[in-house]
Amino acid sequence: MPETAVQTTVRELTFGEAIREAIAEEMRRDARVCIIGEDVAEAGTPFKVLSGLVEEFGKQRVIDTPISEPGFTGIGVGAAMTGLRPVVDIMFGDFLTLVMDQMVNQAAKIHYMSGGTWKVPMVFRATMGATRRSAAQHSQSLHAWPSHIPGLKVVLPSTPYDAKGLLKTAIRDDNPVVFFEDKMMYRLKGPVPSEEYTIPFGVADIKRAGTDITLVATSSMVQVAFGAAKLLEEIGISAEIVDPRTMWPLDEKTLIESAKKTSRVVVIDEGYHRYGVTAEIASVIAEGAFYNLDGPVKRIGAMHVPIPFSPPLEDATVPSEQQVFAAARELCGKA
Amino acid sequence: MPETAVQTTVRELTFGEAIREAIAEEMRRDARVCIIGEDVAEAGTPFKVLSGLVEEFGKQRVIDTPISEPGFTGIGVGAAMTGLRPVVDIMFGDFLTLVMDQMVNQAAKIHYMSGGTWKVPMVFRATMGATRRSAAQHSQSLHAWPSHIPGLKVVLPSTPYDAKGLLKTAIRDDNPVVFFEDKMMYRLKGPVPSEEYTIPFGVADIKRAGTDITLVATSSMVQVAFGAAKLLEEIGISAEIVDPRTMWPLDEKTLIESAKKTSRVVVIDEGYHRYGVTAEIASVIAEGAFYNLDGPVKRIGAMHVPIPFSPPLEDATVPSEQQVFAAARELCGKA
Amino acid sequence: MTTAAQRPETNAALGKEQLLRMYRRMYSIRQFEEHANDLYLRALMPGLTHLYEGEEAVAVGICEALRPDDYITSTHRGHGHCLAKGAKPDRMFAELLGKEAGYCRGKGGSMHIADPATGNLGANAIVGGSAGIATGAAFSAKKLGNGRICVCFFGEGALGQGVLYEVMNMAQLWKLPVIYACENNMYNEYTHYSETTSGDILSRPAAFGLPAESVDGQDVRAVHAAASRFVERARAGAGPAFLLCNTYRYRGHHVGDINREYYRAKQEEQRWSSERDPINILGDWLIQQKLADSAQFERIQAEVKAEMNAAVEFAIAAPYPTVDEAEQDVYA
Amino acid sequence: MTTAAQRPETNAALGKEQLLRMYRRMYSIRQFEEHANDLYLRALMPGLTHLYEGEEAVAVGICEALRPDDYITSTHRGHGHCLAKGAKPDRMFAELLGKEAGYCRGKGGSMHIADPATGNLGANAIVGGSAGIATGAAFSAKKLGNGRICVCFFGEGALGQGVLYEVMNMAQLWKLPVIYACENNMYNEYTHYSETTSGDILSRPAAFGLPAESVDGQDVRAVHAAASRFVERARAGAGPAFLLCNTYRYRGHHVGDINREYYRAKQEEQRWSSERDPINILGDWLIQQKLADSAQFERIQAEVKAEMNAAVEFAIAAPYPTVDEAEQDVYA
Ligand SMILES: Cc1ncc(C[n+]2csc(CCOP(=O)(O)OP(=O)(O)O)c2C)c(N)n1
Ligand SMILES: Cc1ncc(C[n+]2csc(CCOP(=O)(O)OP(=O)(O)O)c2C)c(N)n1
Ligand SMILES: [Mg+2]
Ligand SMILES: [Mg+2]
Repeated sequence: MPETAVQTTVRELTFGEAIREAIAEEMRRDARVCIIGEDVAEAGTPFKVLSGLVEEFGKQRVIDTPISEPGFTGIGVGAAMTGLRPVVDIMFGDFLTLVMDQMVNQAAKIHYMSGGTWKVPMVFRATMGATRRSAAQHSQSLHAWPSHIPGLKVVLPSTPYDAKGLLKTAIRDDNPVVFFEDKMMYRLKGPVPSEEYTIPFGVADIKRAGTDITLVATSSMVQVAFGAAKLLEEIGISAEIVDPRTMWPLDEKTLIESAKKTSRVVVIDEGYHRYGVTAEIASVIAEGAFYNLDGPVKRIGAMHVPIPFSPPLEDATVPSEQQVFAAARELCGKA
Repeated sequence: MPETAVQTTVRELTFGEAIREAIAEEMRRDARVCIIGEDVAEAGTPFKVLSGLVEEFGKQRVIDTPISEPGFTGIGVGAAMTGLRPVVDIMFGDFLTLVMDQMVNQAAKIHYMSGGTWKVPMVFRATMGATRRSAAQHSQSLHAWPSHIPGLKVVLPSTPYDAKGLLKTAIRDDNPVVFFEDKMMYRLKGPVPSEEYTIPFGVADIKRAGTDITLVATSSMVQVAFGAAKLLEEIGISAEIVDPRTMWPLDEKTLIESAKKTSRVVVIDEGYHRYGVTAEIASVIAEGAFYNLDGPVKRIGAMHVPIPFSPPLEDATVPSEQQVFAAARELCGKA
Repeated sequence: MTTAAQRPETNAALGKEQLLRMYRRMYSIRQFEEHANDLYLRALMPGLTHLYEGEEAVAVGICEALRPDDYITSTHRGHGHCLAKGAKPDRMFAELLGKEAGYCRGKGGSMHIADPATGNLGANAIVGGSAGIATGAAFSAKKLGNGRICVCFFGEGALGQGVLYEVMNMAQLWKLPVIYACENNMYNEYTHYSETTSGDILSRPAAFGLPAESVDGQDVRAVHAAASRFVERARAGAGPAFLLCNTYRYRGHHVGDINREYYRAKQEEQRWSSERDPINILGDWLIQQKLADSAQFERIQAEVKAEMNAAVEFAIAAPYPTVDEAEQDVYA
Repeated sequence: MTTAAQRPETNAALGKEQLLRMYRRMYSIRQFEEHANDLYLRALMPGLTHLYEGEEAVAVGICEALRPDDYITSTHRGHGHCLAKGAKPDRMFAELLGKEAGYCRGKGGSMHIADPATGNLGANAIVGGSAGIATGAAFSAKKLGNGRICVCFFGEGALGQGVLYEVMNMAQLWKLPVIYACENNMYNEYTHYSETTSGDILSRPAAFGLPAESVDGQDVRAVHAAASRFVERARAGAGPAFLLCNTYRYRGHHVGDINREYYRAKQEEQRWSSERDPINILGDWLIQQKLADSAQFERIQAEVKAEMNAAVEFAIAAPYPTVDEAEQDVYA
């Protein structure tokens, strides 16, 4: 039974476990890697993603901070410049609002402003994603902001496999990297080989091959795209799912090639719709595949409202399979 | 000589004077309007835009603060909720990094989170714009960030006339409005009638009519577009210049109509190129005018690098007439 | 920093009626929170919520010193402040369940209840996030000369947020009528405050020139006395103050925080609830002073229970907002 | 908060050589700034710059107490810190003019000079913006056990930024080897600090548990003595400290701030420069102590002037970076 034999060699890990494993491996490999954030030690974060790390690496490397996002992020910047490689934990991505100065005016610019003399090798881990009934200040997906800033790299993994490989790359990168984890995916399971691997930045992944339409999707929207692809398949439309994986560097080539092949594109992301990352991705494709497109690039982001608490309202604000399905069907002229 | 008679009734004011006049008029009209910020009183801001206001309205309404952007912005939010209409001064737009929590998690969301019961009528005035030799932390144009946030309105005036009319509208608006002033335009002169007027949000202005190509330009880039239009005229290309004036609400209709008419579009903005406002504007046009476009929508933003100090480098990072001209010429097949 | 001995007991003359109202309010909060927990356990409440049980004397003691038109700002652990300032339990429960009848039409949920009618500027899910708002409300009150004051409630965890120091500085410079009420329940989520707080807490506001006192947060009369002095002072134009209320949360950081032994001992929890319960402390004192008897308490308890049961039923029966409401209230 | 009387004079034994080096350094800074102003007036310098004249004793007194591999962070008014830590004037001037030979290849300009070779983590144009970085450098030094310390220079205006209190709290909790050096030149741009600063400055760090002292910032020996004690203490693992240096900037907030009478009187400026000049104070003392004579000073001055003239000429003659360099150094 060779089939089951193959299955047993590939472990299944949750998204959260993959992240923990990536950090643990890098901390074992490199003594300079440390974790800074609120309730990261014994509590292992409210999401339990870091559970066990303080037991292995000690309080000297897994550092609980006061509730001082600007301050401890700034400490992370200084520590990164002077020999450590901090992984700074921003419990809810909504709190990025508090660290934009340290991230954008300091971390992102120091290498450039210093003429290339100082480096800032640090990772900002931040959560994103709605539908946790956490309301407007604990549910945002603000990755469009750092994506706009030269000097930062921005990562949005969509599977446990990608999360682990990309996070290891992030920790080894000599630049500030902002790493977004959809908190609703922490329990999502997927294959993660036990062998060491990393995933390079700037390489989009074709999560599903198809011929009729390209669904560009980020983070948890890849799952939504899979759902839509199934529905599309039922009506004879073959959807290709492309996950850019890093917002910056952006793998324009793969996006444009897929668009040229299918001639139709829907871009799906959980950030607010307006001036979100779908706009950049759609523009890049609309320009790069201009002469091959059969219809306009459609964008689906979160409804452009603060995220409401009430479940029926909140659910309505997040892109859904049905929405993607309808947009794709219409683009394919089957509406 | 009726022509000169007409000319004398229209005053010329600088961009800075127009802003001061807007605020002064609103402060006279409405005792609830006050100014909060660093060095806004006797100093009248480092750009002297507010000179004279403390003399007229007193220190009770023109309030010098400590260097505490998060704190005084938060005070502005609370004051706006409870009966005042503060105009909060963010000396350099780069310092928006420090107030994103107050602006985005508080001001923008309070009306919504409270189910429509509390209102936050306040204006954030922030500068933008490079080429002042102020380097990476004093030159950014970060308007893409608030434009991404539901609950905020975002204004980028390009002329003294627009600055005055839009700022008066901003002060009268019951929502938080972020108002960006290009500091390199403060001395730009233009006609400003002495009669009272306001300009509604969400209405783009066709700054120059044309037939062959649409140049969508914001803030100081309108001047750049005018320069390019002149160069284009010399080679027989008639450029229409459309200034959206407000990033949100965005006048999609006028943008799309112009694009349909000319069938070619270049979007120019001084924010960083990637994930900037040009992406949203280009996507909206590429979708809305899809079947009328002769070529892809071209975007020109600031070079995607932290803004360098050295003059030849800094100048190279900002969109130029020549760049716009070249892009437009190519789109028109005259390259 | 004055000590208790130096202070005149300004509420010595607290009437029996007011004392019983405070008792009722504390008991209402306790009952409200029990129901909230129950709604969570019964999977009727979306998401999580942060309970105020054990801390009732702080909200009640302070809000009893306020006028109805005075302002408060609140926190993620805000039900107590909200009720103490006069909000109705039915609309609060409706909000917790995300219903249209809630204070925020279901859009805010537990962490964002706001109510202009009772001067409640809103709970806030950003730790320290309301410090600016509270100071701004005091700024308005001063400019408009309407005699209002504002109380900014926050947990000791918010001492970590720099914005607090920024606004205390301005409040003192401008003599704004704002009282910073720090609820020290000893834990920032799952971390003891001693691991996150250097130096002496009261020295911090004092460094900015604010009068600062600490008070037994389990003794509602003591809280009320201290708050009343600061409220009077602020209303008289003498500026801001800082009140440190030492207290304890009986339950987890939120309703889902059940296994807490990795960060605090069961005995500690038991000691507080058995020896330092604010409702019992007031009740015992009232009996001792012969201002009330247990029958009176039982009557109050029965009334509150009936009110809370009805409120919960109202909320459960209430409809959700319709989906089109998601796009309403974005702009005024 | 100890007072001067209690302190041992740890630098009583300051050698003549070191004293003369401090004299030379202060004079170098003065000359550097004169040239910077001149370059501005001659329209050879792009943009504006913030001059350190009058404050020289602060940077020199503190940096003389540091090891070459210790760190500093600096401000928009950073030339003095930079020179005091050992940077070369020629590359500094080149940076001020935006030339390729500058410390930042022209990309940073006056407000962003940084130099790993001298431990200079960089000037910072965000007021308070380097407080985190400095504390982080101390965090590294402690974790890596390399014995380094970090000095965070900032103006009294940065006392308005909350992040400063956040990092002082952590520095004290974690006993980090960082010294917060507050340069109180009495003005936040065009506003007197008394309008922006409530309470007592030294009480602020003290509230977080940091030892805090104030010192005459015009007396380089006093600055050096106080700094040395804090440096020793930090290096010994006892944690952070706060040094308040009272000083004055002779010129405008920046080179373009010429008409200053609306915010400060000419007499005040004259009093400081005539009575409280740090170079004269040290010079007079050296002569009085018979450790130097005016011929020695003249020689030093002539040497410094020659060095500065050459440095300016170097910078003027140096080429600009080529335009393609704009896209370099964005990522490491
Ligand atoms: C800015 C910010 N950082 C982190 C959090 C996550 N968080 C929610 S409550 C909390 C602890 C708050 O502790 P404290 O202020 O003492 O209030 P308590 O919960 O004890 O009432 C934390 C860290 C948050 N909501 N906001
Ligand atoms: C966050 C921030 N706010 C405002 C400014 C504008 N600004 C530059 S210097 C300055 C005054 C700084 O005063 P102080 O800290 O006392 O330093 P000094 O200039 O007196 O040396 C201000 C307000 C800034 N650079 N950064
Ligand atoms: Mg607490
Ligand atoms: Mg100063």
